[in-house]
Amino acid sequence: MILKVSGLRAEAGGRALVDGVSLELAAGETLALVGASGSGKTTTGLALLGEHAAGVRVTGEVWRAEGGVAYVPQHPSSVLNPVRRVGGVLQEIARAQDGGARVDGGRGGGARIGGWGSGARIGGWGSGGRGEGARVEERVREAVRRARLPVELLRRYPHQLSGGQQQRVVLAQALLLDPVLIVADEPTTGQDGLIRAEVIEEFRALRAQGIALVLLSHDLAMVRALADRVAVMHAGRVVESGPAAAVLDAPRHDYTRSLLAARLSPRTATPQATAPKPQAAVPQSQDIAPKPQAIGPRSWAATPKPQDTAPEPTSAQVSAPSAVLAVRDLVAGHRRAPVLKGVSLSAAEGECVAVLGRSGSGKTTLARCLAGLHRPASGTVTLNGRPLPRHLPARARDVQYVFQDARASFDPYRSVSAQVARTAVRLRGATPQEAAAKARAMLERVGLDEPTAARRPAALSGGELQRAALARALLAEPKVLICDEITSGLDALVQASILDLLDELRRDLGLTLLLISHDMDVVARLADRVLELETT
Amino acid sequence: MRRRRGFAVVLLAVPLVLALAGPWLAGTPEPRGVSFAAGGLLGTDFVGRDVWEQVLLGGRSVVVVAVLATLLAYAAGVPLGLLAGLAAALAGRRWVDEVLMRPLDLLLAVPSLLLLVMLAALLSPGPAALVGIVALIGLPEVVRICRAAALQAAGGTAMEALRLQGETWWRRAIGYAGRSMLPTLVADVGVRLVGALYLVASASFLGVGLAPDASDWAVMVDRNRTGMFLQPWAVVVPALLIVALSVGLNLTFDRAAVRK
Amino acid sequence: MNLARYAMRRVLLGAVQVVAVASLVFVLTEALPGDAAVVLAGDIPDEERIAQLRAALELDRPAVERWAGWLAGLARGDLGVSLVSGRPVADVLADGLPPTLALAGLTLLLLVPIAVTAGVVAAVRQGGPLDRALTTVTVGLYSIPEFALGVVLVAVFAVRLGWFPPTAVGAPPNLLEQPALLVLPLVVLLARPVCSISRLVRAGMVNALESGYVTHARRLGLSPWRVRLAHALPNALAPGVQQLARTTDWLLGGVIVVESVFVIPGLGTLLNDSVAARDIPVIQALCVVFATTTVVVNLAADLGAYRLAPGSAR
Amino acid sequence: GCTAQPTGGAASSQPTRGGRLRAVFAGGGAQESLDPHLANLFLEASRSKAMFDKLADYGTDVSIVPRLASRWEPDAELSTWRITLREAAFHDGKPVRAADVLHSYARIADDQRTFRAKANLALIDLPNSRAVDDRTVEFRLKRPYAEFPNVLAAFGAYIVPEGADEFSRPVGSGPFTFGSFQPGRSLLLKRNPSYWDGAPYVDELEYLIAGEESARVNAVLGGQADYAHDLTPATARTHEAAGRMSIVRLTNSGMQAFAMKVDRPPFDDPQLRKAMFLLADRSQMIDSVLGGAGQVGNDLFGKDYLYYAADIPQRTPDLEQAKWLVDKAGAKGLKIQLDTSAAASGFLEAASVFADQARQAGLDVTAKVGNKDTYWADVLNKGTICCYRSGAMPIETHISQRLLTNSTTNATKWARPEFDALYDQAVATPDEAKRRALYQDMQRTLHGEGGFLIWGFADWLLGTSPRLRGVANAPANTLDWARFDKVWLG
Ligand SMILES: Nc1ncnc2c1ncn2[C@@H]1O[C@H](COP(=O)(O)OP(=O)(O)OP(=O)(O)O)[C@@H](O)[C@H]1O
Ligand SMILES: Nc1ncnc2c1ncn2[C@@H]1O[C@H](COP(=O)(O)OP(=O)(O)OP(=O)(O)O)[C@@H](O)[C@H]1O
Ligand SMILES: [Mg+2]
Ligand SMILES: [Mg+2]
Repeated sequence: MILKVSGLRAEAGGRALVDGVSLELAAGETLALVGASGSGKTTTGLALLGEHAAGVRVTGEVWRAEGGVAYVPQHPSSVLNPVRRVGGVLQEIARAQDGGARVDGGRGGGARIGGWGSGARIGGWGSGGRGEGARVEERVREAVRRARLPVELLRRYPHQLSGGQQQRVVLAQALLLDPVLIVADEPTTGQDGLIRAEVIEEFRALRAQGIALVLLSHDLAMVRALADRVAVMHAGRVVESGPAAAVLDAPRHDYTRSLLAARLSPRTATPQATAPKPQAAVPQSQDIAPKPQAIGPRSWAATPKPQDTAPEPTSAQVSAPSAVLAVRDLVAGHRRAPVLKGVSLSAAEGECVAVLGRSGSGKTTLARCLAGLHRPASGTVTLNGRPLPRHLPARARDVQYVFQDARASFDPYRSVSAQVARTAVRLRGATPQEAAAKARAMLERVGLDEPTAARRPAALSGGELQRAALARALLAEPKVLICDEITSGLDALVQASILDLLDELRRDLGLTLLLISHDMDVVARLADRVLELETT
Repeated sequence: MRRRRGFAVVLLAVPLVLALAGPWLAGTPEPRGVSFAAGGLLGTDFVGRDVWEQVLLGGRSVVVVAVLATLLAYAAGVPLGLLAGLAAALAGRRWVDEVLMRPLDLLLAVPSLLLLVMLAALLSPGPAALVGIVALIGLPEVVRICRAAALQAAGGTAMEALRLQGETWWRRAIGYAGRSMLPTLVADVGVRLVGALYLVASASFLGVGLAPDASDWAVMVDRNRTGMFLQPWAVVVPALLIVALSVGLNLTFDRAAVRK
Repeated sequence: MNLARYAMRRVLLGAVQVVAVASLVFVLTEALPGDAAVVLAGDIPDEERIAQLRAALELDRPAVERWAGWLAGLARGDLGVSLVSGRPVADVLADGLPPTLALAGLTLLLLVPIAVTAGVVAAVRQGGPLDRALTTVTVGLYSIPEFALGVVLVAVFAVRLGWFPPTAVGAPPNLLEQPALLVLPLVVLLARPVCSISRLVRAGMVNALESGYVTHARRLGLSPWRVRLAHALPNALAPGVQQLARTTDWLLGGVIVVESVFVIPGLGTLLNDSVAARDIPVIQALCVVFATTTVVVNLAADLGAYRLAPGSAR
Repeated sequence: GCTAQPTGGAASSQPTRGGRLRAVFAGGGAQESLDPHLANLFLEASRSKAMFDKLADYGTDVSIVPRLASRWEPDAELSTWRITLREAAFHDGKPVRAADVLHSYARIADDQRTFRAKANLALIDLPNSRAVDDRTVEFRLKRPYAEFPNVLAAFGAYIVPEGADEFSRPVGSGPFTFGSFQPGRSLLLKRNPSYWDGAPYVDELEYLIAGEESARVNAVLGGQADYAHDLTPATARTHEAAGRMSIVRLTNSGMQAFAMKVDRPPFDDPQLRKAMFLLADRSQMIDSVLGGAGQVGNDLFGKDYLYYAADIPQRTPDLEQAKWLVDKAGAKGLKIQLDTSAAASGFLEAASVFADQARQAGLDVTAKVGNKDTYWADVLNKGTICCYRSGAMPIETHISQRLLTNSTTNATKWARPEFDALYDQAVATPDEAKRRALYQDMQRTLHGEGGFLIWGFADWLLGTSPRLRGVANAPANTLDWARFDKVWLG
């Protein structure tokens, strides 16, 4: 037994976030915690580490076996030290492990009560044998390889990495720890299909080594591929748990059923969407697709294969009849590397163009260029034939960008609803009262109730913040909305409703959408056309 | 915890109460005696006045002038530092940073002694001038510290999100960057206040601001130093009051920072 | 942004700044009441005598002309001669520089570890008795004026106990030859900056220790002190580095009180004397030295600030 | 009398030879120079006297005592003075000759230069003065002048070897010879074994510099120095009883005054000046400003000096009369700015205490702190009343430099033809008793309606280590003050 939890309860401000959760996990076992956004997965996951967010009180019993616990948090950017090169930190961890191993004389001894203790190890970090340097080097290389992180990124600071790359750094950190238990909170949301599949393979390998895994995820395909057992959470309680196959294929609880049933159907109205696409253009869809035999009748098998419905990708140029947004020969990069080498695209009013590409291929960079946050080296961006204003507030009235990292995009000191409302005040000239009302309504539409939104960002779940960020952008009533992985943290039900909302806005208000996503289902559901960026 | 709060509160309350109520408590001035002699509650000072009476009279100007000067330095320095820091973090605006900081560098590079002598010669003495001078000398440092703190806050995604909301500069700077560097400022202000206090004292020696025999704790400490071993109270009491004031302030600020 | 290019530009700008400061100081000194002649005349300010002194010192030439002459000299590396003593300014500076450098260097050497340690320890024990004791002691020391601290320390440790020499009167020009001389001045010099820097470090540390990356670093099996020093501290340093730069600036140019209490004839005393004597060439040369250090120190601090906030260097 | 009383118990011990005497003074820095004619600071005056000699010097009562000049004789009209030099030699072995004297005076009086003693020597008609022989100089004066010996003793009128114009390694005739010099730090001198006035007791004399008073005191307390010049009364009182340092009080060293300008309102009104004289509580000033270290003044310069008008009764404070006079002068509530600065110790305190006293008499006096470096030039012509002080000098010199219509430093703007005439008469009077009477007349006038409110005479305070003996009690600037050839280390 690696982990035993009973009667776990977390409360904040008299409200239970998690209640009565009991879990058990044996070595080499994988437990998936699924459930709606805001259902308490992250809170539970932290509790397994003996941690909790500020203002949250946790009671109950958690017993953990001796040995390291690795944690892959939901928001990698918030746990990466901004002033440390990622490689340096990895080396440091490896060195601490090395020293720790010598001090401990090996790990995995007798079990002890973990309780809430932090279980901090005294790792020597000064001394080291002759071989230590090489050994550390070797371990870091190994972890980085397993996390699919290119070695040349190790010299960078976190802010110089793409969202997916940051996530892989955090993953590499976890792999270095040589743990007995890994708690992974949405470990692949930022990854393209290929890497995601590889990471899933790595997790399988870990499992084979006897490492227990707690997987908190919305990604049912991954759950299906990895989990031995599944626990379904709803409103802070485990409503159903059992062997993966049983729960996923024969859910007993209503909520589980609806969660599994909610899946995305492609739009039918858009003619472009029907065009067949070449297989090679979206290879990732192939890879993420779970093995046919694992797919239950009522779930993904019924979903049309993405490649059947995905719109036509064009890697260099997409043109539309009456382009609202037109990008021509956009070249952009960072100091260290060129990223975009001549990207052109156009989108008509009410059209949705999906931007695809491997993690690190420059999707976010492109989006930031359009939003005016990144200055391109060359190329033009026009809206209705006119170049976009350089002045950011003027531009922001027309083009809004929903950040990939929702948590980082909020001011931690003010309430979420207040921050959301400011968009209407600043960009639409609303009075504070009007803005507050508008914000309330919009937050309602994305599924956030008033008390939740009235809290500070730290007290919202990842998915909740993603929705708040979307609401904030929508209040600007922009002509063009750029969505950077806005559904990665959402469960299928909420995801569907969000996509419906976007679809509605697009149809009714002629909102032009630029959709960045790794999720082919989302692309298939919403996009008229696809732009694929090549990895640089 | 209550006992601890008591400590900080007492430290702060004694000088503040003396400063505010002192002038009412001080009676009519006694005739002067021999300088640095015993007699009265705390003996006499460098010009033979009663030290206790001077202590009672001397808090108000300390509190008023030093606090005003520090506030003024912050009122001017924080926006400038924020402006520079936020601009420095923005690729297109770095010139704003340069335009603000390089002239301030000049001000920093001019020895403050020269500045003081100079201003003493040019300005008519008076508390207002003094507040201005002390603020001016503290300004570049405040700006630099704010700039460094703002730079850290300004690089983040949250700042970009605010810009995309069309948020005003003030809201971004004060509301967000300012808020996130508040602990830094709070740590700095408590210390800077003391610096201002003694600058006031040395300025008075050069003929700026307060009269050299003004009833002011800092001036008292400065002027009575020659008799430090002869009549220690004339130095020790006002110095202790200043120490209590600043330690009390800093401890209180620390506690406030914890509560947030 | 390319930091090397930025630094290059700042260095060039710095040269301009130095000349600007020297010119500004020239104007300031000109605007000061009285000139070297008046000061030299002292308590017999006979007008005729002052006029003669002025002529002898060439102070009767127009200010612009003297300024231009000085600039031309500077370009050739010639700092001129002191109005009062007639010695070459370079010699005068060369006398004052070593004690100042010795004091400043040693102070900084001790200051950084002490202040950072105090700040880190206070932050780690935030709200505890140790934190409060550290705050009380450092702020308390800070609130005692330098001269009072200096005089009391000398009275106790030098005069009464005889552990250290009370002053550096008659000491060799190289103070490092007699380290005992430097103990008390160093203590006094440290008293103030330790407080201001450690308070800033503490504030930064308190913030950093609460941040996600520190929490995460703890999860990664790093030792607690490693987490504090290698992960939290770098994020806590930025304002402290600025304050350190100011302190360096102050140490290199403004420690007049300590210099006079301990009779260390450094640049601060020199500045004080030459301002009092309106010895413009010396003041100018000193300001060139001070401005250069300020520019260099500020540049270093700014590069530090970028390094400590890499996210902003986009 | 020309020999001062050695102080305290020191008198009893027998002088011993040897050792290095370290004397610490304020001043120095960039300003210091070894040129004796440039001497300005106390430090420089003392150093000059250690290495050089004047023809004459001030005795303890500021009468003139012969030094290099062994004799002086005027002719009948007092316009030609014949000086006989004593047998003395410069450090390089060359004798002191008449040519050296003429060179030194010519150098001081050079129109292109601005040496301090130049004004004193202005009276000498140098081109017509001559060396009678090697040891006799004949000075021709521009007009008859009975007080010519005062000139010989003037501050800075040192005799340097003929041709000397550069003083990086000074050669003089004084008791000490040059050793080494570090500007701003120290000057080391060596005993001159063949000094004409008897070789010094100490082998070496080192001048050290510490601007801060506490540093000078600490240097003595910590055994780093033996003689600290210029202490404050408070320090003196602190250490007097402790035994680690002896305090030497050079009584009657410094005149402390307020200078009222009599040529402009409000002090052109003699009644108001009188009121000021009466409202001043001098003993309170002595207590509060000087910490008791001084004696009250009677608005006359040179207490106990030669020709001092000691029989004029001492003024005592009379607030009622002062108020009445203020009213009468129509000055009740008058705003008066009292100029002061840190130019001399005690000024800020004096201004503060006096302003208080004046307020009690109904005058609204406020102290205005000026720039200390340019204070003397600032107050010479501007303002109405300022703090003033003076070191020791003959009463005649005080009058000629400060109280004549054409005086260069006339801080009270006292300009009266009849007073000038009295002075001219006095200095042309060979008979000393008559001269004394004339000086008395002048002083009576000044006491009655002059511009100087001379409230006290401060002690000059020295700190010496217990092993230093033989320090004389002589007012600052006189011969025996800061004189190190007659002291010894016990
Ligand atoms: N500030 C920076 N400095 C240097 N390189 C950077 C910087 N920011 C991003 N990059 C690099 O630019 C490339 C493109 O990054 P971008 O964030 O646009 O990728 P992305 O397509 O959005 O990836 P993901 O799907 O992982 O979010 C990546 O390889 C990344 O490492
Ligand atoms: N510190 C807090 N104070 C109050 N409420 C909180 C706090 N932290 C989280 N919550 C609330 O608790 C609930 C559970 O949050 P949690 O982060 O565990 O959700 P989650 O299941 O991980 O959701 P997601 O999939 O969106 O990340 C959410 O409704 C959230 O708003
Ligand atoms: Mg979560
Ligand atoms: Mg991205």
